[in-house]
Amino acid sequence: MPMYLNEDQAMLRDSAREFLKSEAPVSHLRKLRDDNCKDGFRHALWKQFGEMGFTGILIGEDDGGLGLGHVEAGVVLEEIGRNLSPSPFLTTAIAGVAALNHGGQHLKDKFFPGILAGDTVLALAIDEGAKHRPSHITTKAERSGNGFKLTGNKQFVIQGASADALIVAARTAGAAGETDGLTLFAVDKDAANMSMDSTRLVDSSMAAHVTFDGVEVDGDAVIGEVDNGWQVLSSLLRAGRAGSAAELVGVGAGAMDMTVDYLKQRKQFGRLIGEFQALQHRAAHLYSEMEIARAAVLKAQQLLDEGKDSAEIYVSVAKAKAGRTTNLTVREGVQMHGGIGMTDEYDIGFYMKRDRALNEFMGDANFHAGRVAEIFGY
Amino acid sequence: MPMYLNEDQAMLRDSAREFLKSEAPVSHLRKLRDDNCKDGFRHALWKQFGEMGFTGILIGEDDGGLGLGHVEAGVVLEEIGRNLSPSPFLTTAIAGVAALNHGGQHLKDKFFPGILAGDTVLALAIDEGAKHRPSHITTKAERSGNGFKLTGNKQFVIQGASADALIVAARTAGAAGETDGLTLFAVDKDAANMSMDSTRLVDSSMAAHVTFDGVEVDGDAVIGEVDNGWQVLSSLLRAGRAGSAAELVGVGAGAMDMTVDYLKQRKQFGRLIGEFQALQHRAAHLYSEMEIARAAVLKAQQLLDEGKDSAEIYVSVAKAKAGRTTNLTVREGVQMHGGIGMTDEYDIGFYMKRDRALNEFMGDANFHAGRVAEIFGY
Amino acid sequence: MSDLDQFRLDVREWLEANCPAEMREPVRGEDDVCWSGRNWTFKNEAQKQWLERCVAKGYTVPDWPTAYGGAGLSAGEAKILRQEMARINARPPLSSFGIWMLGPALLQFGTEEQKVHYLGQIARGEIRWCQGYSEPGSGSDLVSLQTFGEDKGDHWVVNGQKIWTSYADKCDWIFCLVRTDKTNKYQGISFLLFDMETPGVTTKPIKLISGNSPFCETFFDNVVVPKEQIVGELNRGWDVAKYLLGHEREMISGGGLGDGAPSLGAQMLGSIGANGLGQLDDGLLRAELAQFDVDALAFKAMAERFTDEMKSGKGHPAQPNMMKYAGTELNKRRHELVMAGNGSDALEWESEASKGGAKARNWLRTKANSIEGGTSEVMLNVIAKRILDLPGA
Amino acid sequence: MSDLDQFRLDVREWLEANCPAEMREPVRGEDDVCWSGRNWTFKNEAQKQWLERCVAKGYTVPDWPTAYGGAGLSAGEAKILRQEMARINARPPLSSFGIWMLGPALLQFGTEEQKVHYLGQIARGEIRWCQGYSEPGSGSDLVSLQTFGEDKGDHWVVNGQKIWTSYADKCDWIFCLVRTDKTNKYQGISFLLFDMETPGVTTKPIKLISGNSPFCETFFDNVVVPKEQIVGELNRGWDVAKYLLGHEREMISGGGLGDGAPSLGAQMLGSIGANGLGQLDDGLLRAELAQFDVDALAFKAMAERFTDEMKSGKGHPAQPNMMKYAGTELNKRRHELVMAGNGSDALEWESEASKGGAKARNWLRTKANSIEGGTSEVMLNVIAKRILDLPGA
Repeated sequence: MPMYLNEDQAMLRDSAREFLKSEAPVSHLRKLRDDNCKDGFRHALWKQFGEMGFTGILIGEDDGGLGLGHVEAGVVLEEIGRNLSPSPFLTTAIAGVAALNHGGQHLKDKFFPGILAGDTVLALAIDEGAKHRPSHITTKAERSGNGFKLTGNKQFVIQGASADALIVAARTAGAAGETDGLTLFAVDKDAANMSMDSTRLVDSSMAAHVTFDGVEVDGDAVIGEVDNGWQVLSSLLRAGRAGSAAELVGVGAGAMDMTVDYLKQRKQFGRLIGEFQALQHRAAHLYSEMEIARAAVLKAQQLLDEGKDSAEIYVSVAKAKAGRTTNLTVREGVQMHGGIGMTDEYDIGFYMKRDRALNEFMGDANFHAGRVAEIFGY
Repeated sequence: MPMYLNEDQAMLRDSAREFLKSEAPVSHLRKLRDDNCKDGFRHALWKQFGEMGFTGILIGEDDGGLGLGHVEAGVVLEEIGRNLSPSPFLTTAIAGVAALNHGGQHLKDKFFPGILAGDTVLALAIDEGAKHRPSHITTKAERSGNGFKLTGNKQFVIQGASADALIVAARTAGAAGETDGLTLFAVDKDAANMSMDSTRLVDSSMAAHVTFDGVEVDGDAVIGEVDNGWQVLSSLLRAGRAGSAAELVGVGAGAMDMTVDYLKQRKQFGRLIGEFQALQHRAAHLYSEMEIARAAVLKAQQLLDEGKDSAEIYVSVAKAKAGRTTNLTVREGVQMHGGIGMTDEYDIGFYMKRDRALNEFMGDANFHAGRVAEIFGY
Repeated sequence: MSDLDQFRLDVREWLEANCPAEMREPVRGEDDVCWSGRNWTFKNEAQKQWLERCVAKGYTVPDWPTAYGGAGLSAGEAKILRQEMARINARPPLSSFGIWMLGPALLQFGTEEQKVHYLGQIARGEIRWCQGYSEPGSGSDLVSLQTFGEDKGDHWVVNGQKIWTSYADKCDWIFCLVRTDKTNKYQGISFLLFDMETPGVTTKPIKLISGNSPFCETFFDNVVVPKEQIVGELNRGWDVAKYLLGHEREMISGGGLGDGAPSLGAQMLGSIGANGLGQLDDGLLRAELAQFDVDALAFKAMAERFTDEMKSGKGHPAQPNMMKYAGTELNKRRHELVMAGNGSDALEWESEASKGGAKARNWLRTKANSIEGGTSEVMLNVIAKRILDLPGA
Repeated sequence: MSDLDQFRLDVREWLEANCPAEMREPVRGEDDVCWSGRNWTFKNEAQKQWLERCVAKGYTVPDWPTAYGGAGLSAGEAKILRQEMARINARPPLSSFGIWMLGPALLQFGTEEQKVHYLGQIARGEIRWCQGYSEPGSGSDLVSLQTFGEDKGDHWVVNGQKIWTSYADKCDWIFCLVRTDKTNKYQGISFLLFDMETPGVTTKPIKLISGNSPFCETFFDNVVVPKEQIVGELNRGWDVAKYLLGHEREMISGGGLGDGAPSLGAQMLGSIGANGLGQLDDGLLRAELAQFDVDALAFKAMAERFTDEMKSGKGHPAQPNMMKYAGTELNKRRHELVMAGNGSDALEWESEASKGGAKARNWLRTKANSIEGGTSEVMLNVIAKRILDLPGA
């Protein structure tokens, strides 16, 4: 596969770019925040995602989807990042679907039509501490009748309070730190004994702390095999990490475009500030890093789509590189904007906030660089 | 103690600066290298160090020395760094004397007169692997008659082949990794069953691999107490690390001065390259880092002289900060010089080489930053 | 026993007797700072008591002359006072732009009458000052400012707009750069003082990315300023401004010193946990924290050196620019690490657990450190020009 | 099976049959590189055989037309050949400034006669080329060069001096920028080719900080160059030079890819050892290595993307400058880490154990990467101007 978008992918990019720029630019996010929107996204926009076909990218053609891959998912996510468009796309249509693709047909039949229509929203209940440590899951799922009873706490469950179902990682065997003994469940929002405490995050998204206090689910809720959930979770994480890396590249690209534009407009000392060589060199360095990050992300997506083992390491490379690069870009963006960049009125701060949350999502740059070292055996 | 040199210290700096600039500037090192000098330093210069009184800085007044402290040692070492003057000063008069100050009067009487006169040279046999790991010593010292028998290998023994005696850390009890059970010895150069393989290093200094194949020493050779050598070794290391940090600051200062001068002379595109803002900002950043490194080094020295516990952590802060800063400075120095900086004919490369060796000496910046984390308990 | 040793004992005793227990807690946020002034409400009795006792002793401005409300301490004594206050974690009794900025400028450029009047008010915490420097078109290029004071004989009539005026909506008086000669860029600016309640002065808070509004836009519409309210000579306000900026930079640089805890890394053990070797269970974050702790401790040594050198007249006069650059960049890095170390907990923006998003808001606030009071880029320009003497800088 | 799949099988089979075992070892140093040329001595029979077989097949320059000694491969085929050679670690049969730099320039600007003549020689490894660009006063500011060719009707007489001429003392011919019009800075330079054995050409090796001398000073004293040995038009050599610099930058950027081993960190387990958790027993170095491995793998993906985009005409024409910048800075970092990871062993300069100081000398050599072929600063200038379109850049 050549390392650039083919014609179909380029068309998809163009249509996603046009759609999001028109329907969900940064002003959309700003309004949603100022309205104190309790979902953190607009259901109407999600419906439009369905109409555009985006929600079916990872759903197989047999199930009514487009049967496309992670490259295509990334194409849409980069545009989402560029516009900071809030939606359940990454959690539902990418990570959630990647998990459900391991599930039985009954689960696909239950969720895919709603996702394709832009109705259904899924949330991911994976994290239990302040930092992402997916193998350290302690939430228990004990056998109970025909099903299981879940007990434990989750946090950083993005859009949890707005979701129709949660994908929950729980331990049916083993101990924290082990990858064996995990099982993934699709838990309906109205399950008894499940409570949520929803709170706004720095990037204006909503995230929930979820308490499972003996939540009963039946056997049909299991995604994949009991005790073998690490495989399902790994698919979910690979998709979510590659996807969030792509979104990060979009966030960085959007911030860089704003900043480079500003350098061409703002005057100080009688000159455009973009004429100052120190700023030119820093902007050129950012360009270089962003190009490399984009290449790393595309490589990870291609390897995922090709089903290569090396996808594992490249997904971490992509998340680490995109995370570090976009973080640098938004910091430089605010600094180069000077005082105006510090004001809420101006958009660059939204990019900084989104970067922070996306960097944390599914493991930050340090987590993934550490993973690269582990995979390489040092 | 205020954080600047007092009048006496400033006078010492001025005289060290004048002396070294005149007697041992970079051309002195270059000639020594081109002559393929087998010592890596000139004995005649060492003699002059004695005449200047430098060699007695850490030797008590009762023993004929100046009874000064680490601040004064650092004053001389910064000038040594600035001129890249090769000498046994750091190993002999600073680290070696710091160890011998723990020894009995017989050891002081044996070595101090020669050191004061600029005759005696000591070398440190501390490292056993490619990286500095002082607690991992495995060289054995077994009881044998009235004394001990030493067996093991050392490397990176600077000026080992030119030394009158080696200060050797060996294990009389315990296992690698433990700080208890070490003992320090002063071993004469002509001890039987000791062999040396001397080799030139990148910075034109000479270092030896030393093999102890059952080297017999008598009880008088023990510095301090048997099994309690960690205390002696710690003094030696604190002195050597603070001293090498001071020398690093001098290396960085010398490299920066050369570079800033070059920025004011070299023309490209019809302008002095020092007019280019990107280079200005990088030079200003270097200045800032160098100032901070110098402050950290002075703080460490003052705390050592005051006998404060916090000296331990500040010595590591100083070595880490000076190491990282001077490394950045020499890299920027070569880059800003462009092609001419790559030529052997020009001096800036000597600074880069010296930085490399000094950074490695007694623990590099990573080692010492890691030590800071350990001392803080994380 | 030397005089200084005796002084240390006296200070220690005085502090023990006079510094209330509540004032020996670290400053945890904006809320704990005592700014005082006409409209001030003390947070508690201890805050009031501590200020009053220090005012009586001259300890709000210990190295100012006693005639102006200070304690007249020597550099050595002042350092001992700082050390002893730090030893018991005593909070500053009074935080004030008057102390950090206007005061030093008045000491240098003010008339004797101005010193007695204004410095006394500052020392006693009676007047809270704000600073009118930046304008919308004049950020880093401060000297291009447009606010104009028309000469009306015994007063000026000032019209124009300032921006980034810290707490202008809460302050009593402003020290303000005003153009008084349109024909001369540098030598056409005067340094004026006036009451924020003067008719024609209005303020509008600016909402920042942190969600807070520590700065305002400030508008002047025919504001009358009597001629005696000028500091320094007519049209030579830029000299005063530059001098004052040095002190502002010195003050802002202190941010890099953090909250007084010696190790940021050790603070993360709680949120991150330790691995089997007792090290922070995130090897790469641990490495970043260790590098940070090295840099922070080194900067702390530099701050001590800087103070000692400045107080004894040894420092390079442009050194505050270096301190401002290094200190603010360090502080930004500190808060990036605080965010990383606290993971998704620190992303919360409104929850009770996060104290209303305190970590995230503080983190965002620090991004202004390297902009306000002269950007990092301007600091580097100044170092290149004034310290390194690079051409054309 | 697609044509490309078939091609892959054919290539694989051919390589299996034709690439000698000795040529399937990684290139460990300068010594293993085959430069060929008039004065070349093959290191061993395998090196000679491998070159001859590739020449016969057109595989020294696989994507050049067969008429000029290439194999005429499409972009897709050429990529497959590269992949298959990488799969078996096959060494490049021929390394050559002719292939990387002069060749592409001739393909673009040469006459048909020049192409057949010079490209054929390059493809067959008959002539080893060096490059005469920089002069003592013209480093980054290349266009200020002074070497002058005086017009003598059917030839020029060239006088002047070049510097940083790679292996000039070992090369057969030079492609050289010569001023042919002193009145026009940019449009007064011509791109000339001439034999290094022409009377008046002398070279003097420059000793570098690594102790090696890969570069020379080259002097021209009344060197006669026939008029037909110009590439492109008279006085328009700068166009050729710029085009060629793009290819040079592309080539140098490849250094960042290292020796083909996927992880630098894993290579350090031997020298550093592991702790109780199986991690490198130097947590901070491990962190630096992990960050490096991330950056190196990301750059590897970028290099693949760059090649694919360039071959299909999609890349930004100034992209080679970005690659050169990023690749050389990465390579410098790699060698800093190699030095750190090997501690005092790597400091040795002459010992047998250190292979004559190979690590230290390689490390020092890399410092030139970000200077030769356009400094990192020039690369950043070009990106700012041509890609970001920043003003006045």
